[in-house]
Amino acid sequence: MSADPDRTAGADAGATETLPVTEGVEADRLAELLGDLVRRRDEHLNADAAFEVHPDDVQETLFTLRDEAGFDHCSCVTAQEYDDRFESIYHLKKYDDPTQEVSVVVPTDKADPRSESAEPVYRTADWHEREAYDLVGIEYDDHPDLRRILLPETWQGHPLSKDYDQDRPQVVTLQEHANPLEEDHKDSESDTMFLNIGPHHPATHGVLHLKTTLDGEQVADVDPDIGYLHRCEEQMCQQGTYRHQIMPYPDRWDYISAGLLNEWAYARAAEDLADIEVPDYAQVIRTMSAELCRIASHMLAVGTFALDVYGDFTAIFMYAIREREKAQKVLEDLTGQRMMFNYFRLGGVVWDIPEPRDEFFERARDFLDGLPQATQEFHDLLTTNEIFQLRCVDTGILPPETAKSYGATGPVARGSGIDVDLRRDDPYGYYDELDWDVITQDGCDNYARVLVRLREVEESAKIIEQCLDLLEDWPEDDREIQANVPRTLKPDPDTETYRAVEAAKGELGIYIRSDGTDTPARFKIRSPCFSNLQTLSEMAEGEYIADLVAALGSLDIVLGEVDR
Amino acid sequence: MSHVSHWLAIGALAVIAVLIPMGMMLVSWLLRPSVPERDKRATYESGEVPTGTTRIRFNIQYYMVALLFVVFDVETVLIFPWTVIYRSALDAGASLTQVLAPMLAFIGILVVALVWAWRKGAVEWARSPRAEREAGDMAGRR
Amino acid sequence: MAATPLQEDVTLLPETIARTLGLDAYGFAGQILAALIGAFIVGNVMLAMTGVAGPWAKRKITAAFTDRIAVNRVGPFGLLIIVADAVRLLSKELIVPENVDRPAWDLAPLVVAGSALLGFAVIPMGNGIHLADPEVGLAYVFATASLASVGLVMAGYASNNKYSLLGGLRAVAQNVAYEIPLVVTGVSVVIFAGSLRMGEIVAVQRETLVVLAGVPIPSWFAIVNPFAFVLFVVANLAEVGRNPFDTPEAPTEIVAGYQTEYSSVYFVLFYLGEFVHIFLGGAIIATLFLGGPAGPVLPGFVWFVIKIWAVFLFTQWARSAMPRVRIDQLMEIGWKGLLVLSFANLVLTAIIVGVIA
Amino acid sequence: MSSKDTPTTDASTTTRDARMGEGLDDRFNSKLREAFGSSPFILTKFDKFMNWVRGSSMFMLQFGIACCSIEMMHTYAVKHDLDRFGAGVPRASPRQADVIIVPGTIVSKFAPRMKRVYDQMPEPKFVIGMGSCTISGGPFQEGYNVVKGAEEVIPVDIHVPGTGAVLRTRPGRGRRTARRGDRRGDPRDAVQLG
Repeated sequence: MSADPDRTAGADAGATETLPVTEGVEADRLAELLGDLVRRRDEHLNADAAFEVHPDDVQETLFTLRDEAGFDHCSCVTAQEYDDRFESIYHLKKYDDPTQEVSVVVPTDKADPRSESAEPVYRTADWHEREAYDLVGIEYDDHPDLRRILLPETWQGHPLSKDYDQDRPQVVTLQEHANPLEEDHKDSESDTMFLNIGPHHPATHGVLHLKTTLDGEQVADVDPDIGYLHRCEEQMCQQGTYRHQIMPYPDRWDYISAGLLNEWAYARAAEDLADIEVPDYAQVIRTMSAELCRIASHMLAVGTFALDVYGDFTAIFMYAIREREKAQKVLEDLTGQRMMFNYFRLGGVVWDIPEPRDEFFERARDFLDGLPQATQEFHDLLTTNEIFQLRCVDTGILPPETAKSYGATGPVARGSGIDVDLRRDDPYGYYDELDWDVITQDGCDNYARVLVRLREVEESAKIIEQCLDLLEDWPEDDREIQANVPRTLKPDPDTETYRAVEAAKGELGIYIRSDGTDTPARFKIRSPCFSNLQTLSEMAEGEYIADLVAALGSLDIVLGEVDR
Repeated sequence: MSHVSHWLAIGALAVIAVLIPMGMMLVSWLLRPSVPERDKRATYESGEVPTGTTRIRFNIQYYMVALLFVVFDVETVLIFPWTVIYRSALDAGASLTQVLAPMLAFIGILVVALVWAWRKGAVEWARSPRAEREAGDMAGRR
Repeated sequence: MAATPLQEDVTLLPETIARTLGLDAYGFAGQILAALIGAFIVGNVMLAMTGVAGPWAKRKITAAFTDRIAVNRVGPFGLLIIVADAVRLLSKELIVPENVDRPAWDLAPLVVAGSALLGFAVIPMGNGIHLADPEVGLAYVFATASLASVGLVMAGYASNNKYSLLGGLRAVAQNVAYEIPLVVTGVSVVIFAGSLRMGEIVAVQRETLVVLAGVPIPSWFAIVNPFAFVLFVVANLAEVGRNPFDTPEAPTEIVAGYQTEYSSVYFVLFYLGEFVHIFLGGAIIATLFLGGPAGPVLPGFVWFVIKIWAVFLFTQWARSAMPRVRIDQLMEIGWKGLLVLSFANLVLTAIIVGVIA
Repeated sequence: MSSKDTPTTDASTTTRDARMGEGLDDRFNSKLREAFGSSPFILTKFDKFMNWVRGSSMFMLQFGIACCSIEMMHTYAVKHDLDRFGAGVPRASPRQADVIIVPGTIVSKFAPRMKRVYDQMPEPKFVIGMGSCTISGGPFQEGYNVVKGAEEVIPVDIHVPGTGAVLRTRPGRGRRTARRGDRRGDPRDAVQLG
């Protein structure tokens, strides 16, 4: 597809003039800006402000916040049910400065949960609101396509609502699964062909279903259908206790070895909620191990992308897996597991670096020493390959404005030239003490995204190197791996927090609301892949089928995280 | 060896080329189980039930290529006899222009045809107007 | 170099058979029998080669390129995998999917497997293994080699599967686009040889081109006209549908292309046909450009096998190292690149030969 | 061979019974085998040979679901190299596959699709359930959307326990599945033996 500049121009392109920011006063300014729209102000942990608005004022409020206050990133929509009301929370951020957050809380009537859709403001709200409808049961007026997203069309009830009876059998017969498009005249009397790509298809990286309409070799329309791996992660986390029972689940969101990055997302949110201070030594270990995970994850991303473009289990795929094996070996030494690490604990990590420490450091350094050569090999085989460039440069274009509107983060956003990285912009762990760079590429195409991942591997290696130095020189009597955390955590009732970390795929955020018990009342996962995957139709429509596959590969989605 | 025997041998190979696959089919017929199940015969489409048939009016691009091929293939066949006698004609004393010029003219016409097809965009994979429109719509919505 | 016919001293395989077995006495019936025996030998040689290549060599070669070992548990070097794979595939259930277009669906694998074998009739393999040598040898080879695309489009259409349909159409579009450059480059060789007879093309290449440091360099057309050689190898890659031109099968796009719905013996036939096709491509390259069975020390047939395996190795190398091009890029490379270059090559060859001669 | 004389095992489930039915198992039968039926000696040798064939060479279905599929990819790749056992050719189309590895949690939306793909595979076909999610739903068992084990949908021959199951043992086991599974013509035994 040609990178037509007109295509990218849009209303939100002008959303650059930001209010002058001053700490603390910001919330008041916003309140002033919104004026009568605000019914009540709320204090959410971390969010500078939480404004309660009327269900019919959602679009107006969000437009104001987006265009006049510069909140161009709708990172998440959380829906939940209270005893007396339903509530949708729009978590807004700025791409320029993710530390500035504002939550727009939209309470709706219990009997008829209905509010205005935010889709015209933020494209990403499309799927988020569908999910809210699907799981909680809030309906959104004005929504272009409000139907179930994660559960089958035939599902009865909304599983995260309070009156849902889980034991009622859901009889979904094969007949009812019969193709709902049967009546659709997509193929009669036209040149187009309706083709299902997935859920069992080698290119979909799991169980994604792409409803594709082809015109010859070109994709006329693509509609990603997700939910084939919806494992009720949020329900699982809402049933688990803060202290121990939740931590194993994050490993399975983004299962491509990014386990520790996910664990950190939960750890960060929960530590915030319970006011736990993590010792520096543990932070360094966390930083190091998380970056190892990032390398492993990016290696697989590059490998499978090569698989999509090359078409077979070729050398580049195998070499990528080889590097992954090495990273996994180091992680296995550290955590005792190859994939499902379960290594972080609230307030630190579960154990120290294994004895003999020298051996571990040596192994880690061996891996790092081999890495430049390996990445060079990838550049030789992949990025400098002319056919590869032919295939990837200027295909799967994702203009920055579109990416922002869809809430794209991580390498996908950075490949579109959006300079955003929570490790730097909203520092956590030990990142702000270390010397590394955020990689961005302006290509906006498949090639740029692959390049970002490859470069990020090098940056991660730099971080690990520095962490290893720190750990080696750390005084022996100061190696505190866990803060003192009470055995049972019971945060105060009605405290809420939304916290995000930079996972391998982008902004992985956790919203937790506590109700005073030892399990969360609402546990919402903001998955980067969920938002990133939404951009697929922007990237692929009008392109060739091969580019659709390549674009999907370059998004590097993992269905465990998309569907949760 | 006579002409006949050449083609006899080729015919013999044709027989063998059919017999070998047939033999394999026979072996397979002997060896394979048969468990007829209704759903086993369903057309595979990534685990979904296919919508619509495959017998549809299909994008014209494939036929364009085929048409072009027919034109060029017939022309290439005409080049064959020329290449065969080219050297012997030269050896027999024909001048270079005499043997080369007609074929150059012929290939020249072919090249002109190719250039024409090229300019017309026939050798490019046509972008489907419908797909373009959809892409445009997406962009327009922004 | 003079284009004198060097053909006469070569005896063809059926003749040899007829003489050794004394079949001459039976007249025409004897001839037929001799031809059949010869054809049987040639057919089985090719079958044996694909048998080794398909289940075993392919894996071993790919493994070598990807840092693995591949089959090593079944028999020495895992060689028994050939038996295991063959019997296991044949003993799978044959599924005839709904709504297939029956005669075409059954015929397609036969056409694909059979057509590739047919081409070997005119290939001189050395040591007298040469079935027939008609005047139109080269044209015949190209004709049979392109028969396979009929089979592919049949398979694609008859399967009533959308992936198959796309695969079949892609296969035929691709084969058709690369057929012309292939043929035009092929005939540029004929300008040197002055004959379409395969035996003669090989014979011409036997002459010494130059003597370098006491080593005679034969006038293989790969050495005489390396440009044509490269063009031909590339076009051949596309003809046999191997990376970077494997769009008809592209597993990550259209699952398995035209063979998506085929199981059991039909799948074996496709698989076999594909490999025979690669070998046929290799045989054509060897005959046209690498002097056929010519080579020092070793017997001719061994050299011939080495050469076609070298081509096979090359296709596998390309497969493990090269990305696949997109269908529109494929067309552009074919029509705008290779076709133009092959015409240029033809004209240049003609001029150079004309000037030198 | 017929499973009549085999002691029935408690590993059988309704799914499997529904699928297998009573009496002679057609999955390993063939015309040739029936012809050998009158001469037990040849029949035994033939069965042994076919078991060896099925155990030594397998085409896996390219079938990734969840976490375990990552480990499955590792099993194909450089370190474990499943191809050593003759099983390293993943096929994308079920028509050409022998073994389906179910590597992850089955949820309500995916179960019918998985069944469909399984159905489309030609006989004899084998199923390896990988990880605890396919055995019982694993850590997600209590989820409203999770199918409590692949066994509810398709008959599983081998279960590999663990979550994010470590597959170092699997190649050998998978190979034994086919052998043990069809030695008695009844994959039920495979569950116990494998």
